[in-house]
Amino acid sequence: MAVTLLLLVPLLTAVALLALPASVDGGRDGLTGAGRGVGLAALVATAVTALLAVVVVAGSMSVDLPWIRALGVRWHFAVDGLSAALVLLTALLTVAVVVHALAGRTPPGGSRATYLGCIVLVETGALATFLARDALLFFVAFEIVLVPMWVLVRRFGDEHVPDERRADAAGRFVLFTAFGSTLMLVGVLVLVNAAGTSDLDALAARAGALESGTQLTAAALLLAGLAVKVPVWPLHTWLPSAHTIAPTAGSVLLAAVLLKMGTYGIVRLPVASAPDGVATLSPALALLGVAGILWGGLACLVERDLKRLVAYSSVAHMGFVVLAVASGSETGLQAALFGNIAHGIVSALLFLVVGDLKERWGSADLGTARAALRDKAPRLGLALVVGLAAALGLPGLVTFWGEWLALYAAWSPAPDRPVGLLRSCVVAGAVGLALAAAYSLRVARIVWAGEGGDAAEGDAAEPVPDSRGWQWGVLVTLLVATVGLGVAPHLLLGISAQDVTTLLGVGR
Amino acid sequence: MTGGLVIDVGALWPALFPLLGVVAVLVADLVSPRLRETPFVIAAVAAGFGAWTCLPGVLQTSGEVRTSFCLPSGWTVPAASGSGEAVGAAAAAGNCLWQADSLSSALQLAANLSALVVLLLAWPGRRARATDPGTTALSTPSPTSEPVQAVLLLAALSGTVVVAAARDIATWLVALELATLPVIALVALSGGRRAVAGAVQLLVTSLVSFALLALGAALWFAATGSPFLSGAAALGAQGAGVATGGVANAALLSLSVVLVVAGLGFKLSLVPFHAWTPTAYSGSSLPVAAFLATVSKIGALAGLLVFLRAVAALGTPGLVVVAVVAALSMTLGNVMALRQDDVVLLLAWSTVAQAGWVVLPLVSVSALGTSASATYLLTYVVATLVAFAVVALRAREVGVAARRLDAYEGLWRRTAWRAGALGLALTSLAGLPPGIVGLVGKVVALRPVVAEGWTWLTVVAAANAVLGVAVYLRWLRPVVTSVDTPDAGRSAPTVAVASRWGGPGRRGPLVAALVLTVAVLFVVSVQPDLLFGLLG
Amino acid sequence: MSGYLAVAAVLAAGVLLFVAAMGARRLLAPRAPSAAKASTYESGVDPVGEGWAQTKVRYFVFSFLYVIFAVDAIYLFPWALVLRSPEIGRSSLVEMFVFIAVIVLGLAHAARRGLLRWV
Amino acid sequence: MHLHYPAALAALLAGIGLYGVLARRNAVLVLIGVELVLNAANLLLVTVGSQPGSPLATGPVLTLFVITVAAAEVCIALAIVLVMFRRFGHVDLTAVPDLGDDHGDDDDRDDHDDARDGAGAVTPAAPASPTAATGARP
Amino acid sequence: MTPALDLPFDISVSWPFDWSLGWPDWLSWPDAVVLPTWLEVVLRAVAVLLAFLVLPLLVGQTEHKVMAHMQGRLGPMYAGGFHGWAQLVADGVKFVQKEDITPARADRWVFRLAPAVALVPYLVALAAIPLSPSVVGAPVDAGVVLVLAVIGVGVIGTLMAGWASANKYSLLGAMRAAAQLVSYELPLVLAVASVALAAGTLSLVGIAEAWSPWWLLWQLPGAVVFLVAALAELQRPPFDMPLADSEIVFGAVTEYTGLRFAFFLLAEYAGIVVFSLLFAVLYLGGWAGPLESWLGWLWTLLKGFVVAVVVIWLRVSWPRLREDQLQRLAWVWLVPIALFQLALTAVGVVMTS
Repeated sequence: MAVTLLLLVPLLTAVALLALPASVDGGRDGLTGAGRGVGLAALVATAVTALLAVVVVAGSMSVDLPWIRALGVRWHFAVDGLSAALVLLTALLTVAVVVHALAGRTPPGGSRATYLGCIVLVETGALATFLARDALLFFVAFEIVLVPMWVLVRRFGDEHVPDERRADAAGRFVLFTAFGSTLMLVGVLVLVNAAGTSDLDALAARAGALESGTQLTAAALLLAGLAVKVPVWPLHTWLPSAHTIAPTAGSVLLAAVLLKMGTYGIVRLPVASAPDGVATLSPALALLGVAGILWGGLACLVERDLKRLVAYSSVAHMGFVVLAVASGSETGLQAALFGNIAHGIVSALLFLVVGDLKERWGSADLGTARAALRDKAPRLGLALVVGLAAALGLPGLVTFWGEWLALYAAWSPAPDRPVGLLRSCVVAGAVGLALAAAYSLRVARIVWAGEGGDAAEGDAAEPVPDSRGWQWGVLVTLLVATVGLGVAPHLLLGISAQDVTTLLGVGR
Repeated sequence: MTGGLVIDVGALWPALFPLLGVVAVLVADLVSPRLRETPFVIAAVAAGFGAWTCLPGVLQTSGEVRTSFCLPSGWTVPAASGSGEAVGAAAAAGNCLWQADSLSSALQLAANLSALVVLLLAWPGRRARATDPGTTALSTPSPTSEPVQAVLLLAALSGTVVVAAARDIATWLVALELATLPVIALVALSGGRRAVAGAVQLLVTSLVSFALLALGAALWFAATGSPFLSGAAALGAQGAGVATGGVANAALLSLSVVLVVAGLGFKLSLVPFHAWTPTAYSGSSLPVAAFLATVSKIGALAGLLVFLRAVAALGTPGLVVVAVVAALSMTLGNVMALRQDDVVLLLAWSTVAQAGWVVLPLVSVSALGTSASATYLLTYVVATLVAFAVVALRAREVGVAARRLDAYEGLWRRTAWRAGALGLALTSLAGLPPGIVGLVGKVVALRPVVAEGWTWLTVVAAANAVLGVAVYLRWLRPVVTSVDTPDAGRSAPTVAVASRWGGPGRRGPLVAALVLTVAVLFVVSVQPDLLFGLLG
Repeated sequence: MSGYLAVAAVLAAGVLLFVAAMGARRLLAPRAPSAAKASTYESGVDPVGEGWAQTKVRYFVFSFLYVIFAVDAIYLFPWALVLRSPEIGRSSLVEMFVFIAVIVLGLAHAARRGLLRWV
Repeated sequence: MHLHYPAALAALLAGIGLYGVLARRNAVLVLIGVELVLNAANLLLVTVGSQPGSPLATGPVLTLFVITVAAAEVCIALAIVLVMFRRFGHVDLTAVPDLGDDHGDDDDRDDHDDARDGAGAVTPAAPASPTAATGARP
Repeated sequence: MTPALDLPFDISVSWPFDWSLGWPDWLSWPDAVVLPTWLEVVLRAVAVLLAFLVLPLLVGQTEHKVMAHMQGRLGPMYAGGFHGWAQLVADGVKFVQKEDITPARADRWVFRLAPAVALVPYLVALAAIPLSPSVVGAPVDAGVVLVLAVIGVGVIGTLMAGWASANKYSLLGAMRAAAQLVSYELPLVLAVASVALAAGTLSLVGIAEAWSPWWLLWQLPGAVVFLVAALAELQRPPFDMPLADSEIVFGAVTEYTGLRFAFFLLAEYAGIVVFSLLFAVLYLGGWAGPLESWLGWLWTLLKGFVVAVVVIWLRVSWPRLREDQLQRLAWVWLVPIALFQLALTAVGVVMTS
């Protein structure tokens, strides 16, 4: 029952928040009593959700009821090693996002209730996706996040850009991901049609029995569809604009949660249910992953907008995850899952910082000379530096393990993968790491150290208010997580080890 | 009456109630030709009872059939020149002119309920319209048009209901036209110059469509020698092949299929037979457009299913025609819908696109395909009705300006529930959560296509799913956009037009229609199994 | 011999009659055409305007009514052949009464709505 | 008589009818084309129905039905064509305004016309209004 | 053929002595002689044509004389000598000699063909009407349907004439004619359907054989409807609105001259013949009467002649109806009465069978 509650609490909260009439929700600033009530309700709901998530993960709970009998779809949600960390990440991160949102001002474009409602609805969709144990249910859950995310970008997006750009970014996000998920749906249907069931466990169990042609078709469709969400180069073009335009909460959710749905989906669906097809396609996957790493890194080197830069770095990081998946080994999958979490934490951290900066500066253009952050806002500066260090994969921080393991796994892949190609990819990936170091240092030099160019004058030289109160608390939590998991990765790796082994074992 | 027709009146009630409603309205009109609301009350009651009497048919388990007008076995028409075993198989249930299985009953139920909603949308006001220049205080009031509307609506409804259960070409053909012809008159009666333009387009379309259908039916009769649209008859045509002229018969049969698909393609507004749709929608009043978009489509699909199920017995591997038509409809409909700033036109082109989705599963001529097609149609119908109800409510406030997309600017802030209803409808049409039923509908529609391995079609469908999302998001965008000045949407200088275009109707029935349809949409979104259960 | 052959022959005879009569006229009748003779005859007044100006919608209404009712009447003739059948005679009677009742209802409806009132 | 001849005639009729439907712009002529196609169908039905072994007289009965529906259709069609003539002053199908795309011209949004029709629609048999009778031709 | 009305008591009208001895042998058609089909067909066509040319003249001459005497005058007295018997023949000769004019603005071919279209249907109808079971021009099974169908074609001739004349009056007359003909065709058809229902057959011979004197009462409403509708179909007074020469000159035939005009006149009188004979066959039992098998054809002709005289009589005694009265009469009275008759017949048939 806790699983159902885990989904129902945010869902009902979101519906209630969205249905609030405009007169009650207290407007954008939330200074009225009603506004505070709304905020409190959202906070309590997400906190309860997080608590439930912990309970569910700790108890490995599940729910399995008939839902659409005609399609054989069951209301089947469960948590296992693959999804546990993601569920926790989603639930906790949403709390952080809500706290952060409540501490700051609501972006223009709508009421606070709508804003929070959309955030909570995205959480619902993400949780449902990670928990779903039925392929079609997975697809349905996968789609839930689209509309609230669209609203977040379309309506609460960057107020400084013209309306058409917001529309373009939001539309591009929805259309790309809708296209991807429809392709995924077709792939799911191919699988379901061939295997005669839509239960993910059963699908994985019957994977060996599938013909190679079917496997290849299904894997191609699923990978193509999910690659949009990940995103894999060259399907990533929706990501930078969406991230740039979205409000801070939207960016964080996008990067830390939505992208994970893609990689999680790849592990859950094609890798588990059509392993031979994935094996056939793995060279392409690896190449695209590496292309993403390099492309993202190069783009970061020349990108002027800080938010876009972080977005491109996400593309690069996701490239490592894809490379890890392509390796096909147990280590690879572990690396992919770990990289997922790591990127979730780090990108959340970075987007929070960058979002705050952008809000304070009015724009996030690196070309504008500004006062050094380390002097004016040391807390934000610290968070930025740690985040950048994590982005370049510094040992001792959480990202290091994900990327290092990914390269390691690709160097010694599963026996049925092309070793030579993957090793070349590793070399290229290492170059990508170097690029990451270069762009991280570039940003740190310009923003943190204030060495962007000429000495800042006028408004730009004014100190920005530093992060305080709840917002700082959120940043600190993420910083702790970044360092903590970097020091003790086995906390996370241990959770998924068993299930990864099972998954690969079943698949063969 | 031994040896005569076996007529089970109980099975006929879904069609009889609308017909009785027609008679009742006409009688009421005879008594007093100046009624306004009474005809609609009668019609609503008739449609309501019609829906109620569909339930036994809906609730029967799959495989059961409620029959009526059964010929005694001695009267069975032998299939053309031979194949006695096929005739024997047909004799079991094949010689009933009315066969309502759960699929047919579900379509009948949907038709009755949709007509009820359309009636609510078209509900007249109590007073005579003030803007009517023809009636001054002194002149004798002319007979009202409400009885005519009610009669036409009910007549078209009964045609739709009958066609779903018709199993012989005569009933099938007559019922299809009964479902079509009154609608033309409805369109023509619902407005001025634009309505005439719409009616002319619709007229030409249905004329050609009927000609093709009649020719198709004649060819069916020529090929099979049987008036029954049953698999046995189709098999008879093929079975005769061994003896004489079988090849010719098979060719005739396929020609007949092509003609019928084309004829019904007109009614379903499939590309390339779609041209009438936007003009007719745009010209007619909102309720009539809603009727065209829902009940008419149910009738057309029911007719198509009756025919294709008969052909399915031949085990036709699949119909390339259907695939091509479906792909074209989806693509063109979505592309054109993307260009529209008028919501009625948007809905019209969306009909074209959705019609493509509806026939998409029919590429696999199987039970899976037919029920998938019906499922998709029903989800489309419910969502479309919700959209029309919201537009009607808006039209009541701002008049003809309600047809522009920007009339929905900030709807979320003003009336969250109504905006929520519209959002649910649009997302259902787009196939996005929270309109889960639309999403599930797409799953269901794609399933047979994938199962039969139509790769290119699935790709086209996937691309169109995206286009569709874009289409409906264009409408959803103003809905969620906040307008700082609450009255911005109402500034259109059309208040004078409002009473006429939006109709002087009352608010209550509109709200009732909206609540009814949204409730259905919500329930089937939460528990899609209810919808599938309908279809057996 | 089929009676329809005779019908065809009679038809041919009628056509022949017409042709023969026209032939006779051609032989016997004078021909002296003039513009005045060939102009439209309107009681000696020069013709003005077109005929359609006087056309009333009323006529169409009657043609609509006729088409509906005449086609309905077609169904009565097959009925005449089965009314005596012991199997469906009585039920056909009931059915036809319903049928006729509906027709009468339609007619009454038309009358009540003033379609049959000319002035 | 051999069944080929009526069948060939039916095909011919259908062809001519279809040609009429496709090539003619006059609404009445299109209507006639449709009637030709229907007659082809009728001919086919009667021909096939005249084969021995049809105890229900299916062919002729079907023909009756088709005739009936065609008559109903003609009624509606003529009424619409009549209204069309009153509204547009012609019966040219290609000149009917196409409202299918609101990016086209908006000249047809004639609200005055709609107003008058509110009364006119009630009694379809109302005599042609003065404007329709005199100002009909463009 | 058993009588349709099978009453519990037996009142069949029996003639005082048996006349049914039949023809004397020398008069009867030798069974053995079988003509070649083509010859038989030609003979039948010629016979029908002859009847068609003679009978309308008879009716026309009767009209001349009867009308004259009813109005207290003599009528034609000179042509041919005895009471002007050859008046119509003389008229025909005169018509042939008149100049035939096709108006300049007319639609030439339609204009020229219209008289034939108006006339020929009556010829075909006449062919299908039996004078006795054996004396019939074209013995077809569904004679009723055939006769009604071809009579319906006649209206096209009038419409063609009116339309092709390019004359306002002609067009108006044609419109009136068309509206009138279609309006009255319906009660006509319904009345005939009632008779067919009573007899249980669509064959004219069968209907006449099934006739019994009780039909005079049973089918009376239908008979009245038929007679009135037939008058209107013929556009005879009091239903001659389409021709009304005082209002619209001469309606559809205003522009016609000479022989073509004569054809229209001939069509009218042929129509009287056809409808009178049809009335006799449907409602008066046709050849039923003394010496039935011998003189049956004569009985039919006589009955028909009486009906024709009634038609003439009505012309003399009734004023012309107004157009709207005419339409109201059809739709408000005749159609409902015909439907009532239909119901009456159906009930009677089912009760007695």
